[in-house]
Amino acid sequence: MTTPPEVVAPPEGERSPVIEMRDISITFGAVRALDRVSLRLFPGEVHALMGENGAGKSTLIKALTGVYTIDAGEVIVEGEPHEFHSPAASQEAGISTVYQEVNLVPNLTVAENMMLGREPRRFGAISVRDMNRRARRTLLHLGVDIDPRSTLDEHPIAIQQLVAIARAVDVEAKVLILDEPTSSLDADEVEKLFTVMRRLRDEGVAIVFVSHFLDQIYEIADRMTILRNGKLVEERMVAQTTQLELVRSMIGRELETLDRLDCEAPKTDAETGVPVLKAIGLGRKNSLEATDLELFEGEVVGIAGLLGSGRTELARLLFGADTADTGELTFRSERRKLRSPRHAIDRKVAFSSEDRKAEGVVGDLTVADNMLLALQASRGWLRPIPQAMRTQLVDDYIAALDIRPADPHALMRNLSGGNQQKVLLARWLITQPEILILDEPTRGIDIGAKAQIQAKVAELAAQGLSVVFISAELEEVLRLSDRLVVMRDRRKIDERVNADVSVRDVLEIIAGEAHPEPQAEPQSEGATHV
Amino acid sequence: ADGSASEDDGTITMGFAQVGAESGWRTANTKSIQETAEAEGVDLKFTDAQGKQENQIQAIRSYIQQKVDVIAFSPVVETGFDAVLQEAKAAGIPVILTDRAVDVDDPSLYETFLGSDFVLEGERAGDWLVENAADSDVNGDGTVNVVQLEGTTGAAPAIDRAEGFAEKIAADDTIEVTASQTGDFTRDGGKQVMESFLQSDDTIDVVFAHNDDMGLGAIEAIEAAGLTPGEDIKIITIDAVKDGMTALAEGKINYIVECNPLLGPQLMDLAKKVLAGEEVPERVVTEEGAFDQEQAKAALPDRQY
Amino acid sequence: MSESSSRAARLLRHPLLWPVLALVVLLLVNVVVNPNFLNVRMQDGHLYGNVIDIMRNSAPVMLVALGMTLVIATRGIDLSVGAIAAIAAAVACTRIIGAGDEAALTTAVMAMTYAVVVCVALGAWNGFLVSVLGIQPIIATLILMVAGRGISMAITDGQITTVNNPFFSDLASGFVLTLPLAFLIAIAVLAFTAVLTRRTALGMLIESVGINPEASRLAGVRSRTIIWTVYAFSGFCAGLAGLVIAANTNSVNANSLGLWIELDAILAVVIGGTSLAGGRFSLMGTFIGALFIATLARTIPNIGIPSDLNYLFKAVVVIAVCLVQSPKARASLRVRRTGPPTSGPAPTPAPAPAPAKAGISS
Amino acid sequence: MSTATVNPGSASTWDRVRSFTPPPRYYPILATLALFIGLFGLGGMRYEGFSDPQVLLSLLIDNAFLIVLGVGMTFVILTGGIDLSVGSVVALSTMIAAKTLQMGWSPYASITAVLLTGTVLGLLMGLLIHYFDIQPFIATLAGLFLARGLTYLISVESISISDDTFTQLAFKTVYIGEYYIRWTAIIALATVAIAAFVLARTRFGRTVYAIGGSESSAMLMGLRVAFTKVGVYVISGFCAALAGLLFSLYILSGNSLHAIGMELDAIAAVVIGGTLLTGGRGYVVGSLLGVMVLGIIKTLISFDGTLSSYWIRIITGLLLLAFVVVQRFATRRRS
Ligand SMILES: Nc1ncnc2c1ncn2[C@@H]1O[C@H](COP(=O)(O)OP(=O)(O)OP(=O)(O)O)[C@@H](O)[C@H]1O
Ligand SMILES: Nc1ncnc2c1ncn2[C@@H]1O[C@H](COP(=O)(O)OP(=O)(O)OP(=O)(O)O)[C@@H](O)[C@H]1O
Ligand SMILES: [Mg+2]
Ligand SMILES: [Mg+2]
Repeated sequence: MTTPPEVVAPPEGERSPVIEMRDISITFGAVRALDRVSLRLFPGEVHALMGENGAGKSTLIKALTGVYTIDAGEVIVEGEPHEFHSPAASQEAGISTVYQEVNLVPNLTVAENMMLGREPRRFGAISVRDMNRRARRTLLHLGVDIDPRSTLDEHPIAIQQLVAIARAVDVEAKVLILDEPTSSLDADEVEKLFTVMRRLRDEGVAIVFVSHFLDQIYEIADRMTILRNGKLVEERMVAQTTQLELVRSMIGRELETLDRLDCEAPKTDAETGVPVLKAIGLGRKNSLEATDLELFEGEVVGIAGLLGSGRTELARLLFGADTADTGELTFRSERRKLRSPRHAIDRKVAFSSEDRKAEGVVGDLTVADNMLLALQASRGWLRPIPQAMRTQLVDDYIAALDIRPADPHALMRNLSGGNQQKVLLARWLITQPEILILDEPTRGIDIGAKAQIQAKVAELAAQGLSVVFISAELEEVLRLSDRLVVMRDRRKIDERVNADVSVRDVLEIIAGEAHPEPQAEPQSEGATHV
Repeated sequence: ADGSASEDDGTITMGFAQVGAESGWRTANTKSIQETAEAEGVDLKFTDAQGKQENQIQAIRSYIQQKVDVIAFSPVVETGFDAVLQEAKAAGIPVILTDRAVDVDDPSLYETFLGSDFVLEGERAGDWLVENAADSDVNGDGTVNVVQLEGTTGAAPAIDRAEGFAEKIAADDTIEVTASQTGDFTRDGGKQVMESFLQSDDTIDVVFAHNDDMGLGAIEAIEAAGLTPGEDIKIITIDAVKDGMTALAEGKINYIVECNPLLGPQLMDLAKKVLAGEEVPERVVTEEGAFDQEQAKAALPDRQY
Repeated sequence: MSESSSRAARLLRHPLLWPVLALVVLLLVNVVVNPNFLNVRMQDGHLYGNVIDIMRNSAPVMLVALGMTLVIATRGIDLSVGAIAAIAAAVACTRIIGAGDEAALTTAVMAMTYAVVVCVALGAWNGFLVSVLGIQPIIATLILMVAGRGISMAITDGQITTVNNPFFSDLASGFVLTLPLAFLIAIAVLAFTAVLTRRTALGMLIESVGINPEASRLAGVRSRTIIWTVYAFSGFCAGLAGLVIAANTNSVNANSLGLWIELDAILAVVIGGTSLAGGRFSLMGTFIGALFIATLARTIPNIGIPSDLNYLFKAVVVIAVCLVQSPKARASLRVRRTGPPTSGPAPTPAPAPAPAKAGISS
Repeated sequence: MSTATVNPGSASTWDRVRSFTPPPRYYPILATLALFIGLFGLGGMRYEGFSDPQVLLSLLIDNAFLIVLGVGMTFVILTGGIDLSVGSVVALSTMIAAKTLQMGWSPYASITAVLLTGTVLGLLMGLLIHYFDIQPFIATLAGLFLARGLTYLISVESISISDDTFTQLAFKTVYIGEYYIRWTAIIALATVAIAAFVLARTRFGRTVYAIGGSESSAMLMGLRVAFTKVGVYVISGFCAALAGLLFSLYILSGNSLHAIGMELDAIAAVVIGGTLLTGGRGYVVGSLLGVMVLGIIKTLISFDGTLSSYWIRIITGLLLLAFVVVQRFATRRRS
């Protein structure tokens, strides 16, 4: 974990920065999101922007690219003071950006999403053939093998994220900004993204990279700027910073809870008890082949698999978010067909979706309303939650999950991505479920909070909560789960008690199944070409 | 226009494109035509244009396609029927206009026009007021202050009635229209506008409403203001539908100019004449009268609509 | 000192500030033209004056707009309210006429109850089309908008039906505690709606469904029931409005009763600050909006706008109100007044992009 | 599509035709088309003279203006907006044409004046909507009042058009065998074709869809949101003016009461044609079909001719209901 790859010394002194942001401040109402923050970007470097959730990373990026108007401070582009007034203007100046939430249009095709605004034309008309061909080529570079003519919303969030990246790297840019591009990607995709990033860096592109995965930072970044609470902490060379120093800079104190989980993961005897949830032959046309699953009280079942392996689909079927075509579900001893999420919620099942923007956040409501939504929905509209109880619950969870700003009346859409994720987690914990299905719950969550959430899950499991845990980060799945389900090509291929399974084992299980089927995921085949 | 089809099987097929069903007057008109057609064995094809000229033109065009013997319609507006009338002429189908005229360059495009003269109606209302000017100056200030409740802005009856009325009252310079506002031919509209007039002006002597409904609305507003309609404020309206006649007989309205909707018999008569190849006059004015309170009491029992 | 300035700042940011201001300005225009405009006197034991008329005349639009507010909050729209109002009036009037004792209190009550029940059913029908069949609201309610007129004409046989029932008439022309009964009914429905949505969780759930339907579904919100309820409620409100309109003239004209009232109601909702894209709604705003529209209707004859200029006047007023309400328009005005922004206070950031997909507008 | 390659020899054209399934995004349009044909067949069985191809051509002639309105409205609705002003702009256009011709302007000057007015009105509304953040419904409602008000300002009474160029254009028919069509219909179809091309094959068109999908994303993707959003209202204004010209050719007069509520017909046609009011999905060809469906419902009723005023409304509503419900079920299977 602490093996920083050798990095070329920064080209400081020799070359001047392509972009320099000096003493930038931005205020939203009473919130000072950025307070005299500076950033220097040199050509041919990967520059990591580090900080906790809500530190101001995304805001800094949006300030640079003209989404927000800067209150004070100046931006210097290639030696000249210059401020962008719209994303279009920054794009024209050679800044290509992937913003944090997938900002594509769901109703158009993948190819169109990639090429919008710069479609290849023939005789003045867009050439759909050329467009699709070019999109496909770019996608294949990233290891994504999908039909560019399919509409974007047919694809899971991870693919959408890759499409957004493909759109950004397809242009000739001087600066490439990637705000948490890897939050829902698997190791393979990340590796492919890094290959592309390295190539671009070598060509002289300046890259801004945001990620909460420290390993990724150490693998790819040369220099970094660390923010805390909207203020600049320092700028450092990655190679000269240990992880401990970095974390301390980011959160302002030592981090204790990081590696303490495996030791106290509770064990349950799955063999004797009655499962709280049992699925037999659960399946759905075109998305999941018949799958069996058992979940016991107090148990954490991790689901491992690569992108598109069907983990999300399984979770959705367990929750009734989609209706299953085949199979049956048994809750304790009650057999039940789930026709809508309500049925599952009535059986004390909770589900946090991987797509928080489309399926979680209710942006124009307050943090408090968002937190209490599921509980209120299950109580029915005639029984509002009493005021005292509201305040109590909301304040408790804001404190427990360290949500910032700690203001129950803040609008949800104004929260940073990671804090939104915490609110959504709180939404479900408040309902006191017996079964908790978490699909990528730590997506976009900073390192401190991730440990907090993992600890919380472990703690709840110890109290008897059953958890289904899905994450693109295999280590995390392994660390938390008592039992491991491995999926591939939309079906379950293996199941292990997680006492002695390692990441390598899981990868072998997945690879071992990889008969040379024509449909095999291209990602898993090209995994070694770095 | 030889009416060959009618000779084949003996029955006449008539396509009738009505304006709509926007008022009690209009439904009475429709009813009269439908009932007469049935009584006289005319096969009536009926459509209701819902107040839209384009619907009416489409209906007429479909009558041409269905090869009816004669087409009759009450134009939504006076202009713009040239093209479709030429198609009808080319197809040899005679056209009769009812209720409202059309404004075409070539008078041979239609056989005859049966209906009221809106300007004349306004003139009659004006005449009565001039004759009764002395009586109508209710508050005795030497001027007769009239407020006018107009019909739908831009509608032919509203324009013509206002014009006829204005022309006649010009003869007497004690009569003055002090306020005029559209009430859209509805009771609710008439009431709301009248309420406002009453609030801002307490010298109103006379209300002239372009139809009975607005007059009836005005009555409600006047009563709500604590005044007695027909005495404290005189009311003149046009149409003479049953509710209006009742109010007239009760003394709440002072004078109503009739606008007769019962065009059915005259229309069927004209249609038969046209198909038989007889000469018909270019303009047939419907027989209509006007009522004061005494005449209304006499006429009310026979009023059907 | 600082406390009073912060209170002023809070007032300046209050969402109802601009609608109220627009209403006040409109009233002022009337007073300038007619100094007696705001005068109110006692007559026959009740208050009488322009203001009282405005209250009474605002009742139908207010009622319809209250229902419309909730529908709009769920990202819907209800075009059928005018037709439903006409049906309510037609049902009530024909029932009153058909009853044994046309002038009795029970006749009026029975007829009105019957009419309102029919309207709730019609609203529920709209809700069924929208929530169960998933038809787009505008087209689902367009069906009843077209057919409903026909139904109400069929009920009255196309005739203007006049009724003589003093109790029915009181619905629009009666006074309680010197105030118009119709207005008090609208206020009562407003209060009822406010309690229904804000004292229960209904309001929050409606907003949640309107802002992000999919997230709400996954959170277990019964959006189907909510949408159904909201349309039924809109039918209820439209029915009441129809009764008030009919009572106002003691008659029903199936063809013109409530014609285009949906546009007025939507305008009232929007002037009140509720976005047509769904989500957060303001009942008080709708209340002000409806008063504004009734005042506007009174302004036209009061200041003597000729009939053929009515529309131009309305256009100017609507544009002015919208501009006053638009923060962007105000900001650009301010910039022009105070010169270039460099010297002034820190400019506000560009609005953050809405997280969810923008609906009709954002 | 990916099937049927086991035996290349037998994979005849017929097989490919048989196994062809259109992409789901075309389902609403195909359903509309199928239902339209169904309605036409129903009329043909019930009413004599209905199955005449001329009935179809007459539908095009009688609805030419509505088709053009629908085209403009499609652009606006695809961005997630709405334009309520189009009916009034049609009335204003007929009035400007009639008045200017009456004043002795050349027909070309008159046509230019009409198109310019509509375009400028559209531009104004677009600017209000985009730069002042006024909801489209309200901005265009103000536009509705404004255009109608201007119409009254020009003249309260209706004015006939007797200009030679106009009348010739209005009456000129093109014969296809024994059937005829008028120039207005051809202009309308040409508008549809141009609009379909613009939407499918230009950056402007694709941006329209992108804005409808997510305006904030489109903005972050650096697309020309302002230009496009204002642009669709300009297009709608232009189309409304063009529709107004077609309407004045249709009725050869200017009148302040024309086209009241026509915006609802246009919106209904667009939505029936499968376009989502929330934006981002739909095609102009669908709107053309939507207009034809509304038209054929009217034609069915006038061929029947036995319905009273209120049954006409009820039956229209019922047919509309049957149509949207069937269409809904036909397209539902995809999800
Ligand atoms: N439009 C807004 N209105 C008000 N506050 C905002 C707005 N946008 C961001 N903020 C606040 O600014 C702060 C910085 O947010 P930002 O999104 O930049 O964080 P971040 O560093 O990207 O965090 P994360 O890792 O969770 O994405 C947060 O406290 C957030 O609540
Ligand atoms: N709405 C959809 N329409 C068509 N295919 C879909 C749809 N949703 C998912 N799929 C496909 O189903 C497969 C399983 O997707 P799923 O989202 O369950 O994968 P996952 O294992 O959860 O991966 P991820 O890590 O991306 O969430 C993927 O190949 C995806 O392309
Ligand atoms: Mg962020
Ligand atoms: Mg997933």
